[in-house]
Amino acid sequence: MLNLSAYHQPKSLPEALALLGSSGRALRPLAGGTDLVPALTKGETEPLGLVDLSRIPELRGISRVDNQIRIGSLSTFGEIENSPLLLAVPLLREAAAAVGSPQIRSQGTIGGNIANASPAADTVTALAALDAVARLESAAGSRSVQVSELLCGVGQTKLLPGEVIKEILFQVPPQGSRSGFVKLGRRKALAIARMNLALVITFEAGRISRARVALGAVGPNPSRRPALELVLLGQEPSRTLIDEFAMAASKEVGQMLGTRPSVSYKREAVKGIARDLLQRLFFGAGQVVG
Amino acid sequence: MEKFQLKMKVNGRTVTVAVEPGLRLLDVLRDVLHLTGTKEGCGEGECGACSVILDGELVDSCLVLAPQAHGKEVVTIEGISREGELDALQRAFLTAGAVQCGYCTPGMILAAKALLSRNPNPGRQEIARGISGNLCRCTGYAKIVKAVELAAAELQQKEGAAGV
Amino acid sequence: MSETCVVGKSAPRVDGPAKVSGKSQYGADIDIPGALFLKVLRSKTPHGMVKRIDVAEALKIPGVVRVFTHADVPGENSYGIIVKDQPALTDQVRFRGDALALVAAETEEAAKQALEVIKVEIEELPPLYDVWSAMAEKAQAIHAKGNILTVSRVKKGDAAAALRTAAVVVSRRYTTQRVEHSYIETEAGVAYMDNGILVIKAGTQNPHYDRRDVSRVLGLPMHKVRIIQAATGGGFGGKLDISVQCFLGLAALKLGRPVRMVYDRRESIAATGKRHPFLVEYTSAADREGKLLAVKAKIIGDTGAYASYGPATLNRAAVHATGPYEVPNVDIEALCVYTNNPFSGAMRGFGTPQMAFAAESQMDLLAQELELTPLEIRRRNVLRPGSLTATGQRLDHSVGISATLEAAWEKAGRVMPGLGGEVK
Amino acid sequence: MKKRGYGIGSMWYGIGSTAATNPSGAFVDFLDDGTAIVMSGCADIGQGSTTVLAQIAAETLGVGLEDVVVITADTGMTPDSGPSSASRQTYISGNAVRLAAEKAREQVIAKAAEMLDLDPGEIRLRDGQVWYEEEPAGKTMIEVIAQCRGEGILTLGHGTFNPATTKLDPATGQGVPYATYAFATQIAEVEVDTETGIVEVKKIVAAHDVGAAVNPQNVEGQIEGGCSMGVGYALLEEVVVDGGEIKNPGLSSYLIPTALDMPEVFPMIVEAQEPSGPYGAKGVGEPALVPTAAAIANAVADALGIRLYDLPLTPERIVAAIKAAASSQHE
Repeated sequence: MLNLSAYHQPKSLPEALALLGSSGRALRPLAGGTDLVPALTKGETEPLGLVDLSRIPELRGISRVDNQIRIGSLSTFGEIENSPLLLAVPLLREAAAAVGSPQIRSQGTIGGNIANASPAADTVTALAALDAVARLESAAGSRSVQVSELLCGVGQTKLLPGEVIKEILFQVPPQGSRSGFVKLGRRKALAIARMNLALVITFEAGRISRARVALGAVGPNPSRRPALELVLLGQEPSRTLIDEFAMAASKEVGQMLGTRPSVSYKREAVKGIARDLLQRLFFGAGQVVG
Repeated sequence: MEKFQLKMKVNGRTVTVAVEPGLRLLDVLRDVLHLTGTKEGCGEGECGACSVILDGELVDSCLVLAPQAHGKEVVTIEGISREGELDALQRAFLTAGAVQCGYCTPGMILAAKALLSRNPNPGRQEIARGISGNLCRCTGYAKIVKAVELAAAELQQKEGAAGV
Repeated sequence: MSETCVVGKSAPRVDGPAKVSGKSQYGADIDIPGALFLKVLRSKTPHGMVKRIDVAEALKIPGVVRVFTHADVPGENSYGIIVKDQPALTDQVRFRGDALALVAAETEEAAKQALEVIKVEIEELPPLYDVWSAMAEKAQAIHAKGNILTVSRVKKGDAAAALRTAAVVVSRRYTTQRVEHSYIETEAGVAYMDNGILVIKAGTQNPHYDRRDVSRVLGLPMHKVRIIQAATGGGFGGKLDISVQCFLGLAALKLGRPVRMVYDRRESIAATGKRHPFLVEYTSAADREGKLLAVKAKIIGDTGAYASYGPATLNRAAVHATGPYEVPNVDIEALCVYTNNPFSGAMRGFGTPQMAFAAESQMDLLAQELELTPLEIRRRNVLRPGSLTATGQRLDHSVGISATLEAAWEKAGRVMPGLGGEVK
Repeated sequence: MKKRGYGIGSMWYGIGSTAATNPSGAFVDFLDDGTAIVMSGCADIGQGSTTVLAQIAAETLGVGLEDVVVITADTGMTPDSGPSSASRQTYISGNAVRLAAEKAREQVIAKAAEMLDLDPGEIRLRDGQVWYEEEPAGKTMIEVIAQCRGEGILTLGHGTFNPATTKLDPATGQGVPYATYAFATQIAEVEVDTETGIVEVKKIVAAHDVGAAVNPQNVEGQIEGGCSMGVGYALLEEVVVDGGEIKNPGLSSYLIPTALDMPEVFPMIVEAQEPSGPYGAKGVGEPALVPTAAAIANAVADALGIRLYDLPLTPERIVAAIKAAASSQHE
């Protein structure tokens, strides 16, 4: 059993913010709990007080107004995976679907995924490619920060004491866009990403007019890779382009990982996942040789 | 610290218990309510042996703190059969030979139940995905997938008969 | 009436209904009112002599009833199915995971807290982590009789001569990894005294062996120990050894109160046996027609800190080293070696999956050299009625290897369209 | 690039402990109403031995499966049946149960022969009836057992079985380590991504000579389960030990296959009857796993034209092997 110093279950956001704001860092927000609960059980995190955010309606729900999508931070991966409002952003649905297991997807939340700041967070890679913004709330007020700006290291965020992620906002990619997400795991479920890749490509007159490329698990946090976006910009989809992109991704991963032991493998492996995803986005399927 | 007044519905019955808030739902089910059909295999959400259905969603009860279940409805393996009659999934697991050591079985059946409630006619790949959070070391999953197919077919047939 | 009525039918499992309804009682499910919780303090040091265990602070924790150490073991403080080399509670640590102290407490929390405050003084010895340093001449002996526990040999014909004259000789080195059984149920059980009889209910693969070693360690006559197998959530060899049984028995016997314990996953992995990692140097020889002439292999298995089923594993590996083939000249040597690693024991296959990896790779390599297909080289060598095995046993009946080869090939041809009639 | 390959793994496996006595005992109590209780020390850990022993007892006694209850693995009540290991319980404890049931049956047959004035050698028990020359002989088993009870005879039987083995010569290993062997061949189809190094096992055909299959569905279940453990052994699983310490002591770090990682497995039962086995049976528990990793390793070598000599075949090792082969070609 976990030894908790306090447990609160506020019914509204102001109530939660008041609790968190007055506690210093003694209270910690609890979202789905899929990471926090086992960490507490295993004694990896010091006993603390929890503010359970699950009863706060302001933190829930997925909506779309014009081209802007809003995802409440307590939305589960399962809700994201299955939301018809998110059909326009396959990369995010695919990223949510790639998380853990059905159990984790029905309990774990996108806000938790961000705040946990894992280098391998699947939805965060997709959010980076979407240039998503997180709206943060505290007793002192609210502010908006790019999701990728909010993260500053393994397990580290720029969230201030008493601040919670209220919602995530992003623009639906322009007409003519295709997007997708691919994950390299050690197995096909219940796996942490060893690498993940999210792409949004917009076509105009057969050429790529806009590209967003984000990589996860090759640095402290998932991030957009402008150098790889440049490889795609202005090009027509082709097998040659896939090869060029794969080589560029390999170089990028090599630079990002430097002398880390995983570099020799990941530099090669990124080519495979890049090919899989681009073939799917360009031509709709993979191919088998041999 | 103060105990948490936990009120929830378990297998259709309302229960109210004062618990330490640091208790997991799994501990409440097993140690307080003596519903030991829900198993612990890893304590970190990696094996699914503790799976229960919480407000219609499949969850690992080792990852849920007791207060998180407050006001919600929990279904465990003990709540699957009605008046001693085995449920279609339970019967299908027996017919298909989907049970060996049986330790993953309660969680598997609940995973399958959650899947069928959402998708009454799943394909093999969808079934495999639906039970992918539940580890089984004995069966290689083949007969479990088969059992879910059998149960789905039976439920579909009943549905059809009832519909006409 | 030669037709069978019940045998040969896919009867549903007799234990199925209880299992699908969650009613089967595994070790952790047994309700035993008033039971004390047991927890084990395990060594973080790999090798050394225990000088002192101070339990005074632990006993001050409310709810802690008793802390046992090696000094409290009433019988012979050693168990093991083949070699009695493993203490229930030890005064000499041989791996990171050895049991140093056993806490009995009114609550699991109190028992866990007690583990934090038990002070153990250990005089460290240099640890040996690989089989080579363990086998070195001047290596510190982990057990009294030295670090090479057993050597199994299978010799037939004249392998050296055959290797000199064979048309094709293939020699390779293989390694295999340490593997965890990963049964979904961790070790768990309860114990209580019933009218002078110690009753232990726990998951196990071998209750009658458990009785022998519990009786030995506790100094009880065998008829005063009753082991009842609780529903067991998988074993795969990992529940052949003693795990919770001696702890449960010791506490129930000494305290006269019912007790229970459950390993969490971390303890289950850290404290129980693994599949042996193998190192195999394997040489095979064949004539121009692809008939095997000789197999020579040296096998080294790391059994870690304790023998467990190590000698049986290496012995079986030696006996099965040729694979299911007729080989006239055989020279196999298999060594079972102690190290300060977590111990290895029985796991599904007892050394034969390791050897199958090596032997079957060798068959394909020979086929490649001889420009035969993998199917063909196997066809030419499989054991048949009348064949002699490596140990000189004549097989007279029920030799189905050829039938499985042909059946699998035929089926593969149908379900694997890409196979195209030939494995390259 | 994704490359496909196919590999064969064959195996043999001696049933029972190696060159060691490993006996099993059983008791059978044939009850007044024609039902029976079997007592066996055999621990069912999920492999289904209790069901198999019940089938063997029912077959031998000529009653239905529902008429048999098997009490297992309680040292206060059941005889020693040895460990549930070495794929031995169907063969060895199955034989012990068969022999015990035959003893109990003999008494019923002897009494029936006496009551009906027939040759006991020609009498069979089946479906609760006494049979003679393929016809019901006019007495039920219950009537015969009642007659036994009336005369103070309990219809009990005990059986023990120890496989016929010898010790092995310590210098040469020559001898008879096992009374019988199971055999198997598995064929694996894999697809290897040459860049990610990921091996996907697409299909496994698994043909197993188990002797007579007492319960075919159980045998298939063992084969399918063995294949999944074999997939894990070949590709995923490794207890990482550094400085004597296990670095991955949890199911989040020690990974076994999930339902999505399993290929389609085609189990095939080959029944080379074993004369010394209960109704011709041998065993299957361990053989199910033994050749899987070997077949997968051979399939990976077939796909890549490069062979790996170290298990598990991790993506890192595969990528490294491909790179090494490429650079040695360039030299």
